[in-house]
Amino acid sequence: MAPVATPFFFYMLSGIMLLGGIVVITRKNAVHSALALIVTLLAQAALYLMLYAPFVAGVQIILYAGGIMVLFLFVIMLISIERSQKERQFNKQWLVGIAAAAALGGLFIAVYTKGKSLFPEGQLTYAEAGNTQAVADLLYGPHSGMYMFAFEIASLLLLVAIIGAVVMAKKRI
Amino acid sequence: MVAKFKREYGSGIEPLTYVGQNYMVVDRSLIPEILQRLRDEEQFDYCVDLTAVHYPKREKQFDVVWVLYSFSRNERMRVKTQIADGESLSSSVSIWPTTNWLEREVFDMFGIKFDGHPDLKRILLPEGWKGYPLRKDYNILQQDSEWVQINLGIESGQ
Amino acid sequence: MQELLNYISSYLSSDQTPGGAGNFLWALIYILLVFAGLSVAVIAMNWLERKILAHMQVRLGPMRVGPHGLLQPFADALKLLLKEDIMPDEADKLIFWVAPFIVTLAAFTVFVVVPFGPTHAITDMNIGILFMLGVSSLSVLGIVMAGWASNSHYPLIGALRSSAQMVSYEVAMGLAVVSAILMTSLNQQGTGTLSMIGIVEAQQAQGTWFVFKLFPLGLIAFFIFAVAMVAETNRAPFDLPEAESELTAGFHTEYSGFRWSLFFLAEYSAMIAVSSIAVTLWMGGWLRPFPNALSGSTWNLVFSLFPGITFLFLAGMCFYSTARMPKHPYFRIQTAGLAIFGALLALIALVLFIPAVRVRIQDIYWFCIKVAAFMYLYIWYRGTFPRYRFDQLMKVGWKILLPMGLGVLILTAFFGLWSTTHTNLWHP
Amino acid sequence: MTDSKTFSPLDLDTPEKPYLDANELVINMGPQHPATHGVLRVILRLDGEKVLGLECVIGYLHRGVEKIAENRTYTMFNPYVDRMDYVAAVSNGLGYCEAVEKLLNVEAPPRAQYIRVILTELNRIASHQLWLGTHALDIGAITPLFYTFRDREEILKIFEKYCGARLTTHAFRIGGLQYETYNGFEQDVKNFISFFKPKIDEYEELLTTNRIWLERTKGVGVISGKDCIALGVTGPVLRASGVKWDIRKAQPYANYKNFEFEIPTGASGDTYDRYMVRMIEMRQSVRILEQAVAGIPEGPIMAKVPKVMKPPVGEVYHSIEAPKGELGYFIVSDGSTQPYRVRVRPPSFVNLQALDLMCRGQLVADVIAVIGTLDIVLGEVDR
Repeated sequence: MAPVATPFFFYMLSGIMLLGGIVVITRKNAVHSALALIVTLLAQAALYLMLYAPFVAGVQIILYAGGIMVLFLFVIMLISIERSQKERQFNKQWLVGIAAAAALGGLFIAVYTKGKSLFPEGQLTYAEAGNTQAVADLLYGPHSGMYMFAFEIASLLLLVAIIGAVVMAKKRI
Repeated sequence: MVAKFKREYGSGIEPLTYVGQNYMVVDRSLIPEILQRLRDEEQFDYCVDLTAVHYPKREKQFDVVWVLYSFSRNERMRVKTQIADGESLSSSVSIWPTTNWLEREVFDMFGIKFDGHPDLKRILLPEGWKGYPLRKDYNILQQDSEWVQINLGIESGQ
Repeated sequence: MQELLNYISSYLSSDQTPGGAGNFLWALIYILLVFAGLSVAVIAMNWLERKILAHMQVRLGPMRVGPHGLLQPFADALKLLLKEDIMPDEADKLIFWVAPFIVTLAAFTVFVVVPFGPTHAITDMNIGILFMLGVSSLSVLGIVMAGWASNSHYPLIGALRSSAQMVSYEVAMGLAVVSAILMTSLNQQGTGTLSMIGIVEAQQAQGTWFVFKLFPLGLIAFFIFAVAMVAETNRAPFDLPEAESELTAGFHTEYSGFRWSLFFLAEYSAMIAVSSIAVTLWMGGWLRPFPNALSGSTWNLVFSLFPGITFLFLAGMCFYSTARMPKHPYFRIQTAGLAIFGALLALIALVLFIPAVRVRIQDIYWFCIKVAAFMYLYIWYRGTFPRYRFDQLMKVGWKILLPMGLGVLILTAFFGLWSTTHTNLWHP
Repeated sequence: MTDSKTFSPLDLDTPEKPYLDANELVINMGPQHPATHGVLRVILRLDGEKVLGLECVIGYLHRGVEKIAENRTYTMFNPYVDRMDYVAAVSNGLGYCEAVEKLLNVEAPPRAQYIRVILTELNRIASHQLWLGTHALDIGAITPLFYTFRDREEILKIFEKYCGARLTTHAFRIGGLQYETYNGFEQDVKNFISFFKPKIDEYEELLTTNRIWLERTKGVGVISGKDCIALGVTGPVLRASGVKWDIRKAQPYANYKNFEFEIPTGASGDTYDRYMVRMIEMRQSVRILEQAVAGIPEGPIMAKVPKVMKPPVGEVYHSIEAPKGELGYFIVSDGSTQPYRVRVRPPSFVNLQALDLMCRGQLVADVIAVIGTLDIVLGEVDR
């Protein structure tokens, strides 16, 4: 499909993302924060779509917005909101936080000003039709399936985490 | 059985029969022991009912009645005692757990207190209601109009 | 005028979906058509559910508004729209307000990729099935938000149940879907597809619905999906999030009027959506029965007459009921209404017999018939089954469906590979 | 909850402490709740979905029946008893009439006895049908409700033809019956018997072997026979726990000793056993009906009772096997026309006490199942 009004959508989605991110860290109510985070994640998925990566976008929605955030909400809902609202929003590490933010900001500015020399400008190849296949090929394909082992190891790691959670949460096994 | 109790307790116990139904009038002080023995020794393991009757003209105003049943003997027995207004009885919840609510109901309706009841409060009427409806001096149309006004917002009290 | 007709017919005969062609006008028309059709389907489903359930339970169901209660859904909709919209004082206003819209949006958005025919889809995405699963998984957010924002115990428990239930069953559902997708790659090239249209075309190319593929593996996968989809849509016997005898109404206890009707709308369109997935993945989507075995122009003609015959049958039912209406002046308007409704159906049937129309409409018809069969199953379940308890529900999800799904997936991969490399496995 | 320490009727384990410091959820189930069968309020203390304890708040339907009795004559009070357990009004009437008859020292003539048994057993079936429908509805099966109501209608039609009322029948009078049976009464009962026999199979077909039904009811709300006796629980609940006790057999009243029937018992005392016991009880009631309708003798229907009843001074306790358990009347007479005191021993009230014990450690959904299986009628609990 030919791109339509790309700059407009890019800025709109970026704006939504930024706004969502700010809401996430400023809301006192944890449920509101989580919902703002979901909005951010959805906008991010839309950005992936704009990058012609529909598979990543779909996975983003399923895993983050549909799966992980639901579990987040699940946990947050059980916490007494009244109590958490009374707690102080900013803790004593705000100096470190400002430093980190400044460093990141500096990095962004540097990339923005000198980006052209740092990253060679390349032509974007539209892989819309074969995006899913391309991802699969890269991960498991016969020609460049170099990430297979890493992928499997990562899933093993997740399994360890799950078992650990079960062990910690259950009294008797 | 009744004869045995009569022998042991003498005047504190009086076995009677009316239309083929046995009951005994027991002195208030003997009640806990008699009830306990009825369950343990005579297998009256099922307390059918517990209730009271109000005789306002008597000195000891209340009859408290236990209706007991024994599964092994297939026999019913009523135990009756008389207490005055303001006196209390010892609770039989530890003997028959079923008397928990029954004692609460007797308290609710007659104002008879049971010592050692785990949670003696009104059961059918709301908390804070004044008066004990099944006493004879409580008129059938009477009600705690103050409670009704406060809690239900009905001015006339009806 | 002629140009316009030419344009329309040339578009319809092209083999692209509006989204795929990047045609905004057609995309818009299709969106409107799909959503209008969906609304009608929800209304019809509402009436049918009450009628069918009633007849299963030896009663009549709605009989007052319109003949045989035909106008009951409209009366209900009107009532719900005019009803006072109550918001609890302690509720989280914004979230309470947004939640039903999220549920409804998620349920409706799914239909963007549902293929009613090879060209009758709003768009054909490369990741169609993934998109469907992703978007339908968003509806749980709305339910959780609704339950939490009501600031009340029953909705909260309903929301907790709902989120746990939907997340659990998505796993089993996903495994079943993956095994169906795996089946699309059982061809000479060995490449599969996630596109909804591609999946149906793969079934046509392989000459079998995936329910019957690698028997009984396809059937088991379909069964897993069929159970999981009932749980996903919170319907009996998995209707714990809104179990009325336990939680009054679960997550939408505090909702009323318009907002409640949105939940209702979302529930029914979600039912239709998951049924569409099931039909697309396993039941051959828009394909008519035996497209390969009974091909040829005669068979094509016979099968293309089905839509018209169905509507004629419905019209006949209407006329029969009209004849059986009580002959009393009080029922005069109702009798006339029923007759008019029957005539309308007969008219539609006649239109469906026009050759040009019946060829175009056939795909949609078969798709809808298959989905309707699933809808009937939903109603049947509700009339028959008691409700599961929460721990039993989890047990079914995690201890039965999930291992089964994994097993089916592995076996499908194994036998699929075998059958493509040793093509003469079944005919040695 | 008003008090976090709910009393424990038996020496129960203290409620299990939640492992994580999660908030205990206190839920008010009722008085307006679809599954509390009227106006029962249950305060549930939950850990997630697990019930740590519960407390019943009752009395919303309290009308002071016992007080009314003291202000009415013996005859005038008779219709009031129908309003207690309104789904088994005939049984209530039978118990009251027989208790007063005992005080008066009269006995209803045999023909009246037979008709009383027929109507009471019909009423037992109707009560069990209502229980089955609502209980299944609570567990989520909608359809049995409509089946049972369809068939209950046939019983109510017989009641209506006999005495003009369907629910609160006031069918019996002290000393016998007011009305002779209408023409075709026996035939109607016989028709009902042949109509109803396959219907029980129909109910059982829907539920007895249904997997979900089994999972929902087996092992749920278990109560042992010992606990039942200690808590005074009677009726089908007691029998399902393995205690073979039915007042109709143990201390026969009316003329139940003339009829052959079995007392069904269960083994494990769970919800499924209680379900089965009631299903078999319906079949046994049909059996009694068959014998009773075949043997109705001719004769008077009213014993000789004075117009103005003045029972001698004394007191009597009489109990019958109502559909829900032991329904007892304790009547004290002071020799006047009005009873000095009428105490009703309601089975539902006493059975309801066992709810706490039966629900501990179960899930919320089980509370619903247990309330349904106790078969309480709030009109009788609160009186």
